[in-house]
Amino acid sequence: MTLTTAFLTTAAVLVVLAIAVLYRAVKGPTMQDRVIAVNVLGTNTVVILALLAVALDSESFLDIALVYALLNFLMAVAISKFTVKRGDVI
Amino acid sequence: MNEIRLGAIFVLLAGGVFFTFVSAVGVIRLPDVYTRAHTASQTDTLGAGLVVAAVVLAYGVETEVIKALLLLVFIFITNPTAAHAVGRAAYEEGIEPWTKGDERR
Amino acid sequence: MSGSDSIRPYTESEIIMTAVRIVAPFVLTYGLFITFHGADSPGGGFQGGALIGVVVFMLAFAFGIAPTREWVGSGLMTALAAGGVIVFVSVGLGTLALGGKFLEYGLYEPFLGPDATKWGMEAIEIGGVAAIVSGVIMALFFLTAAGYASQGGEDV
Amino acid sequence: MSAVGFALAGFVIITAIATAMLRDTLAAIIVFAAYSLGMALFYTLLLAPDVGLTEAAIGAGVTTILLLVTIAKTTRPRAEKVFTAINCPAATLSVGLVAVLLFTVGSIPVENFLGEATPVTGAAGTPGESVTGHYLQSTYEQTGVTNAVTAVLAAYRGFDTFGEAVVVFAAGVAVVVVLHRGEFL
Repeated sequence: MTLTTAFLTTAAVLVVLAIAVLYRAVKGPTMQDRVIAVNVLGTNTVVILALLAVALDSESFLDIALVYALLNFLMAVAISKFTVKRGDVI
Repeated sequence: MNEIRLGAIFVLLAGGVFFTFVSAVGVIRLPDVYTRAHTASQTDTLGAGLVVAAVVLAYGVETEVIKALLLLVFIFITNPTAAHAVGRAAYEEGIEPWTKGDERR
Repeated sequence: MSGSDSIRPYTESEIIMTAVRIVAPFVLTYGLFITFHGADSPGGGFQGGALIGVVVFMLAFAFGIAPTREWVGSGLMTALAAGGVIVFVSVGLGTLALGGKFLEYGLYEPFLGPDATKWGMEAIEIGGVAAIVSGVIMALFFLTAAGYASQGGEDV
Repeated sequence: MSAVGFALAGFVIITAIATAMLRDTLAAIIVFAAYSLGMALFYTLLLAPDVGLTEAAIGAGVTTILLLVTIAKTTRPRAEKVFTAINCPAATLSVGLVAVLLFTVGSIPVENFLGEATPVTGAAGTPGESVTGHYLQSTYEQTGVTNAVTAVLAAYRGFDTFGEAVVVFAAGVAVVVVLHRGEFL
């Protein structure tokens, strides 16, 4: 098993796990459940991008991964500041 | 690439996949928002950190390793903060924590 | 900290503010990096400008939208958006004035040296597209957050 | 098509259907963010990192937050049910459209979805071969930049980019006018 195969296999497993977490994003009874699920999905995406950067030998994927890691945080903070009761963002 | 480094990469990848799997199971199976936020912040951060550490090792001493290291640092800063924000929002909204005997939500 | 009966304003969390203080300067630097390095790696004016706009979103969500709007200022956003269009147009019209076609960068070689095409592209990517996109994204966010004003610019 | 590609295609399709079906607007926005995560990964996997970066910056960051601020200022419809009822004619139409589109892209070599030998664009035998080959070969000597995408956007198709930039500016001005604001507040 070469290193490239190992990284690609890990990426495939992480995508399957992401699909599983999607269940919580769609079903989640409260908004916070959905935000948590999307946050986990975002972390998985970042990790998959980093893995593909090594496996496909293109360092530019790391740029995208870095952008994603930062925007994922923004998304979670923004949605959690949207309070459902008042329907407002402070 | 020497044998020790290759072995370390495989171990880190296996550990990362294991912890990410645990966090996915937790997010799907745990009963309420707070427990899910807990698994999302801790287990998922650890899993992602281990896999990115494997990526850092695979790059070795190239210049690209700086981006991978930054990724590691920012995952460790942003992920728990996001979970904190979500948990706080759930508390502000008045969602009761799950206790033993309650129905699963 | 109970208060489940009454709706209180969302008080600021020290943890989020600290994290944003750490992360925001880095996002700004990274947006500038993507903008300036767009010629040799993925990215360019559009993506970099969007990231620079996102910095303001981050600050707004951590420190409140109204203070951030006052801190950024209406003038900066107008200057970025309108100034970007002006830079783009003047780079394009400059080649027309030199007797060429619109955006024919090669005509700048007497002034900028043999790399004139590269410098011309950098000018419209950095001074044009990135400025327009970042200014408009900030403006859209603050405008939407401020909401509809009935007449004469007053809040409803 | 590799395992990663298939799994990702499934992910994108599930999120797209869920976004269309969810009744709660906020939930749909959150799932749409997940959709854009998958889409950015997809573009990156197809070796289009510029598009992937755009999708990451705009789709995940800006769109989600602008939509969020918009529903904060308007209303958020509430409902007891999680999913909307399926509109049968519309669903049939969408499925038919997707089927037609799938037939038209039959010329894309799908086995090259992920792999070392994937040509960047315009593989031998495809209609785009001569054009893309020309850009990829002569970009550096003609413009002095190494990223062919930036070269095409800013030099070869500079006038189109000028139009796009002005459209973005016009969108900002239009929002100012629609919201009855006197300035970029």
